[in-house]
Amino acid sequence: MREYLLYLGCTTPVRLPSYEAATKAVLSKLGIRLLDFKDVTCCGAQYIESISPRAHIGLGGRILALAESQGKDVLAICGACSGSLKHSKHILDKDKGMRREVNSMLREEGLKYTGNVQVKHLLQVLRDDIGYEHIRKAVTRRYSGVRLAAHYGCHVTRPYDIVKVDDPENPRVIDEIIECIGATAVDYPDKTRCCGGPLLAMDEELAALIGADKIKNVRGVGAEGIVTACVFCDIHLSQIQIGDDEVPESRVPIITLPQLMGLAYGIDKESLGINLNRISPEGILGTLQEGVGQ
Amino acid sequence: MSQEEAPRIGVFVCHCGHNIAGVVDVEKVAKLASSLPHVVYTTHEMFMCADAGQQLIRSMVAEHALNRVVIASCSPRMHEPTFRKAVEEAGLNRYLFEQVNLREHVSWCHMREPEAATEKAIDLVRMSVARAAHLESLPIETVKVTPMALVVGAGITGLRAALDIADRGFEVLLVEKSPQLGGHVAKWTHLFPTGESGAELLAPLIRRVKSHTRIQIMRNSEVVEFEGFIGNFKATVQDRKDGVQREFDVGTAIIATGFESFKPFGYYSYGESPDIVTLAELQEMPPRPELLRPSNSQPVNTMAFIGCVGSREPSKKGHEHCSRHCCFATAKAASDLKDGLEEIVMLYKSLRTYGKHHEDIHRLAREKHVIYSRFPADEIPIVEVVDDKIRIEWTDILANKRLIFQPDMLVLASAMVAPSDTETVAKMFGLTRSSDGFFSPEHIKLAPLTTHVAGIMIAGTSQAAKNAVESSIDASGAAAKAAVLMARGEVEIESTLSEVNPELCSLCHTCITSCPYGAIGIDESRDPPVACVTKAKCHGCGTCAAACASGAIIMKHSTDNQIGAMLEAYLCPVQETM
Amino acid sequence: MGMSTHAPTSDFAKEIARAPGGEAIYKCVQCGICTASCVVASVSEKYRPRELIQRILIGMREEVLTSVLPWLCVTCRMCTERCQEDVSPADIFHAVRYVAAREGHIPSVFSHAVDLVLQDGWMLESGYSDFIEDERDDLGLHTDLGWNNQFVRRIKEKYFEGGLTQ
Amino acid sequence: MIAKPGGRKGSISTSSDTALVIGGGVAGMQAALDIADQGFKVYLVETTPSIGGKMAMLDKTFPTLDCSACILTPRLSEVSHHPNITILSYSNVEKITGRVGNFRVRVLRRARCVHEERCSGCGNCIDVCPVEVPNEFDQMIGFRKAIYMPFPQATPNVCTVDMGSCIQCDRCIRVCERDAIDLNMKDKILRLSVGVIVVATGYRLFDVSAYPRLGYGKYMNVIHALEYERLINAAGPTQGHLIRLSDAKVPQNIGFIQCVGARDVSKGVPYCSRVCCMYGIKNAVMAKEHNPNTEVTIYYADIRAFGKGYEEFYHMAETRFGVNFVRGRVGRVLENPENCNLIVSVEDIAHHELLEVEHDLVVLSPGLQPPRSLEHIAHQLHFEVDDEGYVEVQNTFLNPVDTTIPGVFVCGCAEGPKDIPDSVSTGSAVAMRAAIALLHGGAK
Repeated sequence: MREYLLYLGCTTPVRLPSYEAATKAVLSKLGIRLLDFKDVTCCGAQYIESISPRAHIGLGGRILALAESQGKDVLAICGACSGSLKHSKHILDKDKGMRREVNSMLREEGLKYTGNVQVKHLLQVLRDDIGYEHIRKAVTRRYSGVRLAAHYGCHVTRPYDIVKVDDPENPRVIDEIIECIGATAVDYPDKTRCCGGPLLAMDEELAALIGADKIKNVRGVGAEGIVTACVFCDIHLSQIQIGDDEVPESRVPIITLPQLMGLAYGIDKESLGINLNRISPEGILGTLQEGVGQ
Repeated sequence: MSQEEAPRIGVFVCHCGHNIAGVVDVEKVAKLASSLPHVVYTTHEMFMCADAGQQLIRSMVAEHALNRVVIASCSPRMHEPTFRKAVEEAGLNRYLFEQVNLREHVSWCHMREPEAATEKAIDLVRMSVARAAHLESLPIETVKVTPMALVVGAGITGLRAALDIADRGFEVLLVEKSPQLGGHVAKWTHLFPTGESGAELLAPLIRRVKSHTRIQIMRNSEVVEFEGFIGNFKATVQDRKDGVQREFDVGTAIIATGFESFKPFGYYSYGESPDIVTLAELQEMPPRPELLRPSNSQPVNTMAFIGCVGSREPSKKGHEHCSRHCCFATAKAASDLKDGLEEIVMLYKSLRTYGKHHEDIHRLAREKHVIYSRFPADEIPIVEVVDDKIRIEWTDILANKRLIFQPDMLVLASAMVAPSDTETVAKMFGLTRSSDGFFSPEHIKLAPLTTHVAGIMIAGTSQAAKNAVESSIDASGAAAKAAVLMARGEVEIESTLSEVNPELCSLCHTCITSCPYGAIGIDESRDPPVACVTKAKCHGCGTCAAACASGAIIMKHSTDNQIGAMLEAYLCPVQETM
Repeated sequence: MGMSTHAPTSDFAKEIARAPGGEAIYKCVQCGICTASCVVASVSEKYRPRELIQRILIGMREEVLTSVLPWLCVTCRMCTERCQEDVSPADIFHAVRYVAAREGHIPSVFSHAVDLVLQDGWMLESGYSDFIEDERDDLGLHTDLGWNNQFVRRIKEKYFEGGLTQ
Repeated sequence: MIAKPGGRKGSISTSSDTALVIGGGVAGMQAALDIADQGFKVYLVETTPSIGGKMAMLDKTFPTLDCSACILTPRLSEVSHHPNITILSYSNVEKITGRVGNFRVRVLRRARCVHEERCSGCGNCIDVCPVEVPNEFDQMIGFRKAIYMPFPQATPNVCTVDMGSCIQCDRCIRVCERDAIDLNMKDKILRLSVGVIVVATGYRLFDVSAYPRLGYGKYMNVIHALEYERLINAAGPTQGHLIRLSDAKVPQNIGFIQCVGARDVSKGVPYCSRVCCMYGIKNAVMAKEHNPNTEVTIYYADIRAFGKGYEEFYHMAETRFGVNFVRGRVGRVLENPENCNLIVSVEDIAHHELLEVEHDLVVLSPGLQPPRSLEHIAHQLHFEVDDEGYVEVQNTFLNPVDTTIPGVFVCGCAEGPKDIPDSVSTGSAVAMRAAIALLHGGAK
């Protein structure tokens, strides 16, 4: 049974625990064992990264070295974290000086980064370790006729040369999985564009405009929900729809990929934290066909 | 066939795809043509010039015993040779073929009025059919080609061309105005793409040209007279020092007179400071470990380039064209010099590093932190010289910012223009010039190296602004064109010449003075003497025939009755022509 | 914009080129594909990545370092993927942020977030309420997140000379 | 011009008086003519059914807007009627051994299932053929029969059977009066011995589907330049009517996108393709010619109008024809599902604006790349190619058309992107170098 250390990052466990729960539930169903990854720090994405690139690599380096010490690869479900850890690994693998610098800091903890560890994002594990075929076969309740839009998350797919997840201009993994479990994946304008989340702290107004634009595009093609694979995107795309001027029924439900899959695998709503979703995905759930497997 | 035999005319109307048929009702034209006198066959075809069309001509001539062929298609400039060949293959004399231009003269210029266009097409066809009835076979004239080529100009183009022709086994006369060989390229002391100097680069070529037994080099010399016709030109070359003139018989000529680097007085304070130089002047500055300011011989620390100086200026004659080589040359100069300099700013209007490896050099310049700054075409930089300091102010549209730079030295990438004596050369060789001032080729796409004067080729920067590599390619190409003529040994010339009828000539000298080619002389052998035409010199322009008061001159293939028939057919369509 | 004049220099571009992420700045040929692909530019008139890069290239150091613009990039890297000269504006702006930070030009949200990480080892210590603990409990998730807050001390003294709060 | 070619001498007899020209495009044709006119024999090998190359597919040519077929056709018949030139069309060079003065070449003559010497190109067989398949010559927009002639002026003017789509109904055989069709014809191997070789393999267009962001292949109204050429060509699939493929509407607002697969380091095509700017402008002008009220915009990074008369043409396009030029590369193309129009995002750099422009047709201007076949030939002849796959020359300045192998010369786009006049010049230039090599066995 394939094992991964699950790197949660700062935001998921606090702001979107349902994503964490659903991931664990679904992956164990599909034969992937996730181990708690404790004693780690923030990966340094965005903030530390901007102010001290070396500090960023330092943080990432320790997380990776810690994983090495446990002889396991790392699974990150947050787009920013997966991108950041992959970036740190990329630098450490090509820049010997930086590696020496980091290892000197790790020495007293008895840790050492040698490059002998992989960082995967959820989408890679689903496609490469499990495979579409298995994902399809495991289905016990198929969705039918529901039109869903995939949102990948910029840091999940770009820069391709470093993250190596999917075609950055035309990503398919989420769409394929949506189809595997019976729903209909719909394309929409500027699909690969950012949700605006990373700008939230710097300029809430712009962040909202960007998010609203994405919601508009998704609504434009008549999608009944947005499927995410990044905590920031999920939170932001939900958040911007919650507001006085917004009519609840015109809101597009945002649901994480593992939640969507979990339901198709007969996992109960509670364990998937469906009730915690800011915008109720009942409309999507309604299309589940009881007892129809593959 | 005898001229008495009754004319049997075939009329072929061409659609030229959509080009003619899109405007002119070709079917109607063909139908009407069939009702014209002597016409025994008419048709309309998609492409008469295509093999299928030519095949059709051959088979219809045979099938209907046609002895005249009228093709209503495009301009004779385009396809006369094609169709003449076709009728000859059909067994007719090429002068029994008549072409009507329904494209340039009708469909293209009357696109928006199809009815009127069709009417005009019908008139033109009717006229040509009438003329065709009067066409006569003419003998085919050929002339020998003297196996020696004149190459004018010994820059990289002239040298390359001379060497190729000589290696191909023909004699070459290489005439160079200046004392040394190598032209502009030889003067480039540094900044040369391959790193070496122009002189070093050309050395092997010059060595071979000098040592070649078939190449006769005349330096300090220029062609002062050039007359004759393809295969049989006479060139008079004069030594610029002692003024001694020599005559040479040559079969063909390649004009490689090159370009002149524009001296941009009136642009960007050129001439107001010795530290403002053109790119050419920079390239000719003596090579030194470090670049020194012309004004005070102090080392140059900061430098600016300005592009498109005297180039790409709409409606400024001789300066409208892009000078092609400058963008790459400045990028090369900047990347070469940057190592020794603090700052180089490249002011450009647009960037044309189009050629093989050009982008490498462009990228290299940027990698060395040469600053590229784009200025608006309609708001060029202001350059002032205030107490010996150069001050440039301009708007960088990329940063949307007003910039000021005070470089130790300013280099102006000035235009490649046609040399000042180009008009004289053009007149002497009978060449035409394009709006860029350089010589115009026979066809801008498919015949870039030949000219409208058979036997005379143009190559390198005498044809247009271009770089040394492209010039060198042209050189071999033009050499091939010359070699083809000399290898053949003889070529055909037009038989559409004027002829004097001695019985009617009163030797009034009108024709002699009116002939632009000096082709008419006096035949003293007769009594009384009469005017006579030197066939090879006659271009068949018809001026003499028109001028002759006593109607003593016949312009073959444009005889009075041929033209009269056309007018008659136009003015009185109903009436049968005799 | 106001047309105050500027004297072009490549010093700033060289400085950025030496900072991590800025290496490729000289490759930019100003084609504008980054701006055309930029989601932030699509909602903000003032944000023009291409223009910002040219301003770096002509050496407008002060203006760029004190500007908020470099901090607006969401690092979505659409520009990185599309640039035909292999330039990554996102990484160039990271380099700019780094240089700006060294001189104390840091937007408060950034310095605040960094302070939190350097102090707690992660960002949301304060946000991790009992209420959320219960939520995790209901989901069958462990409530002790077990963050390490020791290593950041070393990071802090090595890279942040005792913190950012200027 | 007052002179006409005179009676040609027979071929000069030297150790080897024969040249092989690989590729029958405008450059290869020029090389063949200028070699043959000097009295040498020439084999002109072309892989497609007809010589003429890409130029035969073009509608008009810049900067004079000459109709491409009109100026090319005389060359086609000149080549086909030349006593010293043997056209081997529908054939491939398989193997080359030997050295200058004595190359041995194995040519595969693919079975065209029509006897060239018997076929008169009357086309009766084409009329009766029941099979219709997309026409490569029309960039798959139009259709051709299973027995076909790619274009009216095809040279040699004979039909070719595409056995891949032929259903062997024998209708063509029955209708052919000259008994020229033989569906059982087999490929033949031809062994040639030649003194020199001219590589004129031309170019292939960059595959624009490598840019998902530009929507080619996804949106019907995003087409590439060569498809556009066929659409505006009188002999093309729409008889020269410029229409949208989605709904046959006449486009009122067209956008041309430059540098697609050129000057793109990340796509492995770092260099400028030299011709795209000019053919882009020409295509824009043609749109205006077809319908003066059309809005036409060109999106570019730099306009590279460097050739003779090009800058003047560029200026005319802007001032007289009213073509809009926007400096800025396009970020992405989106489709408006309601009307299948396309929305282009671009920064108008000169005016400091970010634009979203709606067009009803978008034409991509692809860059040029060496054809795959060149790799094989380079391998056979052992000459060097650059990192992009184009032929390297011996000395850029002194021998710009000589490859690194004696007796092997290169012209046209095989050496790098070139426009027509530059290709023609190189064609004549190789003819000169080849003739010398034939005389001296490559000594010079």
